[in-house]
Amino acid sequence: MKKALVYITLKEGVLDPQGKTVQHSLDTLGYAGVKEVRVGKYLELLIEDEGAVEAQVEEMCEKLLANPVIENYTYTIEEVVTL
Amino acid sequence: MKKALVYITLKEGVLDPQGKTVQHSLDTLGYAGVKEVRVGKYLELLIEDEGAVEAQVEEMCEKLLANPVIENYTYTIEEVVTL
Amino acid sequence: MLQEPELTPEVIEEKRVYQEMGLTDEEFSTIKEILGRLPNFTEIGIFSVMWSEHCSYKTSKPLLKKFPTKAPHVLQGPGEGAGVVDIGDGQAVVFKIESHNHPSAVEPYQGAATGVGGIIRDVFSMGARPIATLNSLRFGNLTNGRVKYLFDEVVHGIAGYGNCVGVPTVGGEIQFDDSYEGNPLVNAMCVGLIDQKDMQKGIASGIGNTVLYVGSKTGRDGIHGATFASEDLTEDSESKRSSVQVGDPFMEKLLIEACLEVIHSDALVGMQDMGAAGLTSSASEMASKAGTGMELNLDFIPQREENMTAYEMMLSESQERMLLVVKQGREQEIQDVFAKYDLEAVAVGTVTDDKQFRLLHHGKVVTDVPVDALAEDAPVYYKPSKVPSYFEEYQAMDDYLPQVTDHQAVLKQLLQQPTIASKEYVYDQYDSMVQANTVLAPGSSAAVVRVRGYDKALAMTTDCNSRYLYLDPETGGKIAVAEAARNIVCSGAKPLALTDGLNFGNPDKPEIFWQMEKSVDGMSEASLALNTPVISGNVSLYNQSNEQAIFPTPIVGMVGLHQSLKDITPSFFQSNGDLIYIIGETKAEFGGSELQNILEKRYFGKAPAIDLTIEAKRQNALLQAIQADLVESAQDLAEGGLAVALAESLFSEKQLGCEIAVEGDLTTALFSETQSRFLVTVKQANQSAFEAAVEDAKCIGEVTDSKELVIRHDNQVAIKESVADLCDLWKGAIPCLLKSKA
Amino acid sequence: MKFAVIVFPGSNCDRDMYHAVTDALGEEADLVWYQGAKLENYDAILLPGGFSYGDYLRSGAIASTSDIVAQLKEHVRKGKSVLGVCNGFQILLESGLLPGAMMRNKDLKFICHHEDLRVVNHHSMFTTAYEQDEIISIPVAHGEGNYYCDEETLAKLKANNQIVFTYENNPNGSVEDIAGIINEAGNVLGMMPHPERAAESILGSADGLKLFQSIVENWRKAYVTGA
Ligand SMILES: Nc1ncnc2c1ncn2[C@@H]1O[C@H](COP(=O)(O)OP(=O)(O)O)[C@@H](O)[C@H]1O
Ligand SMILES: [Mg+2]
Repeated sequence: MKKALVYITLKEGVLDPQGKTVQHSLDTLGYAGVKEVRVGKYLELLIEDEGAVEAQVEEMCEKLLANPVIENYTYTIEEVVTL
Repeated sequence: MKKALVYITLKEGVLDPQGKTVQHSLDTLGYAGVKEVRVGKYLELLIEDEGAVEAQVEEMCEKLLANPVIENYTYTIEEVVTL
Repeated sequence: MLQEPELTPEVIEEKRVYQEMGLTDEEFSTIKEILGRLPNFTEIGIFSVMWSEHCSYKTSKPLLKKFPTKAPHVLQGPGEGAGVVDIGDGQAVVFKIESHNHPSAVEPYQGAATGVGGIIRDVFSMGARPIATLNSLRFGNLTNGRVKYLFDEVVHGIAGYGNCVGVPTVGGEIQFDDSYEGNPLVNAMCVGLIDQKDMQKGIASGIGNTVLYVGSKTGRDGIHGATFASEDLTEDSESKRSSVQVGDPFMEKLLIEACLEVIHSDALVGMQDMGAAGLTSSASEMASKAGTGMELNLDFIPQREENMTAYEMMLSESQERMLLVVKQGREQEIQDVFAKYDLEAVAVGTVTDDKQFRLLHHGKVVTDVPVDALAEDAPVYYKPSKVPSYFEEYQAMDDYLPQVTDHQAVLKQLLQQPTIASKEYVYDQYDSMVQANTVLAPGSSAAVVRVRGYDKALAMTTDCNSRYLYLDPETGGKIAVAEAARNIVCSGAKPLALTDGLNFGNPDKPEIFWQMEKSVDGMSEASLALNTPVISGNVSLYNQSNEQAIFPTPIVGMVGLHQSLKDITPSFFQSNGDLIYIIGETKAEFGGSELQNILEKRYFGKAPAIDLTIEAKRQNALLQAIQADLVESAQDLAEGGLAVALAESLFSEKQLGCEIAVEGDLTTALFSETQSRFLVTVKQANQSAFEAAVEDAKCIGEVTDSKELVIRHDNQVAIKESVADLCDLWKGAIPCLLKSKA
Repeated sequence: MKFAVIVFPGSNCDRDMYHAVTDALGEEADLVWYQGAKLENYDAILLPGGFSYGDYLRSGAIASTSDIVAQLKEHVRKGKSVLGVCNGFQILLESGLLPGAMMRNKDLKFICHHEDLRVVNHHSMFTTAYEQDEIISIPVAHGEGNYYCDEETLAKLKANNQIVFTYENNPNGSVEDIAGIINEAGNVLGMMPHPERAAESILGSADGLKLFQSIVENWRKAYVTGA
């Protein structure tokens, strides 16, 4: 078993209304030091290891998990240690 | 300047309708090896460093960024190198 | 982003850089003449967006002039953010339709969402509270994986934006045909309500007055969106992805509330949204309309990204931005209102008397051009037009007569055609009830929204059967207007006026331009005949992908007025024992019909004929019968003919059935798409009064409580089906197609 | 009786709530902007539906951090009533005035239509005008109405009779078909369906009116001498 950790973020220059609103709200709460917030997604996928997990994850990101028009993605893959 | 990377995940035991749907779509696309998907949030915060950034991030997670009833959070803090 | 050194005027001319921006050699020469010098980079950018088809209507202007636009009840025709119609009691209804086709083809969620946002801004910038939106969508066939994705995401985007801003999405239509496969259509219509005394205009009058900028900061998104909308979609479109704009419905909601508060201040002179071509078009149009000039200092423009150039700021299409002109010295009052909503209203310029559009950036004049050259003096083209050979071929054909043996099976098949099938999957995702005024929600012929506090309501609909327009654009154009009016009348309202969304292929092709001309002719004639002038609209051209043009699709958005709430009439059958009438005779007309689609997988022959005098007469008679309380339910006959209309009239929670008898050719009686027909139910007690009021109505049967649809022909049962079974097929069709593997 | 309808940035059912109270119910109400508000003079507080702060981050999360929530808590402590509908319910959960949390609907889609609800507790101050187990038709309109709480909380809700409304055909995946719950003291009700959209029969149902009538009736009994 492998675990893929996928991070999806908005491309630079793409407006992030959610991040902007969160930043504003943190400011109101007294955290004036927070200059920018960007909100993305974090996915954990549990995958049966039949080889080629990395290539599969890459494909899944392209096809479904991320929207390549406005989002970037990165991922790392971990071994799942079962006892 | 510091950058806080905040990862918010659903607690174990809390059903994740979004994760289930993603897993189902991946299955339909032919990725039968994907056994489970959990969808969380990934936030990047740019914070002016006046000391105590870590304590601040902890507080922000508690107060606003995560909902302790259903979510866990972790974070890492990086130095932002400006040229 | 790296700062490239800006191209010099000489290089722009020499390398014909303007061509990449969509300007022709002749247009460039004209600009040189107007300025008496070479334009710089910012200036040429400004001209290119203002003279794009999307902003200047350079090819469609001569056609738009043909539309009837005046009537005593029209308070504002085309030319402002939206049209305005008197509805009595000092109130008015404001509406317009807008397309967002190309952005939706590239990024369907955001494309559709920002389309909704844009049309809502057009309405509240007039000072009206948005009370409803509708949307008219066209896609390829749902068997294609990419089409499914586009469909789902467009719907999702409309819901995501519309639900959040709190304007109910009350209606619309969706059709599926191959011609839209690479180029879907997403047209959104917004309806607003206003007290006539609050009407605002987008003008910059009063020399010395201050220009305020409100809303989202300007980023590099959507640069050249207007130009993008004025080209064919190609493989290349993918690489123009920098054009994608992201909507912020929360910001829009704050803007709605703040702007509607600000209109009550006499410090406000004019207000306009920044739509296509952003700051450039809103600023220059406001000045041009007022006969003034404007000077903006770009250093003050709120910017989201660093090191933005004048060119980028002026061409950005960042969403949720408004431009206001306020009286000099009274800026603070206006700024205070916005501050309540956490919005900053920033002074960015002044109104001048020299009719120049002047921009300063970093202490330098970066643009200085005559305002009128941008707006009013844009070039106008009279494109060549040519009758397409397919049209002549179709007109010469014998009438198409379909061969059907199993009518029951065909009815089931028709009900499952995506264009006819239930759209509940879609509208269940829309908040159709927020504002608590929706009387008839999606699913009825026309949506009905009451006017709170008065005994009146507004009916609204969008319609366009583009198959008929493909076969015969003039007839099809008439039908589009007539069908919209029929839907309004069936709901019990009097049609008031219309807005049109003209979606066509590439007008440089003479056959396409011919389609445009003929469509507009047909629509104009019908608007006159039905007394529904055109008060606003939108033109979207170059809708084709890989050389295939869409069917001509001039969408009609229409609004009508219920003189009393008691006139509101449902499209579903109401009670056991009510008599069922068909108004208008039926001929064998199958060109462009859904039946032809099923049997032949293509459209050919003649479109159904329409006689506008008869249409107007029947609509009047039906409306009077409704107003005289003689009608229980009313529906027009459209795709799929009588059989489909009967079935749909039974798909409600009332659990009814019906039994009718038809004569003549069975296929014609059941499935023909002859125009100007209605299906109406009447209480038995009102039989003679109704028959006296509507002369060409014929009783064909009765509503029953059998929960079965029974159709007799020649003393035999031709169709007998459980209503629940038919309803399952009708409701399940679209979800089923979406689930099936591509 | 005087109602306050709290308006947050992004609330969009505030006017609907206001009209349900003033036009349909015939009581007094004010639309109260969330900043600078004084709640002492109101007998009942209504938190309307909509998308406060665009539903960004989590629905109701940002609104629940605003200053007015402290006043709301004081109002609740005094035993006065609070009704949160849809986004209002989400705000009550996020601020801890009600237990549990809201998740995305199980099909991940926004849903808008009438739902049949069962009144499972007609003893609350919000439901005395209904019959026990009465089935009522009230519209839902939400994307995040999938109520979640852990086993322990659920056991408590049941033991204290805090579940007030359940769905007959669960549309969103909520635990135990829960559509609305009250706090332990019984003076805070949160529900996803919109009673204010069901206050006039011309809009399809007037079943929501009895909820508002219950509030008024019980307030009169408690506070108006001789009533
Ligand atoms: N097809 C049309 N029929 C009638 N009026 C139209 C049509 N197309 C555009 N108009 C009118 O021309 C004006 C400019 O339209 P448009 O450029 O779409 O406005 P905006 O920049 O506000 O989106 C509007 O008043 C609009 O109603
Ligand atoms: Mg406009």
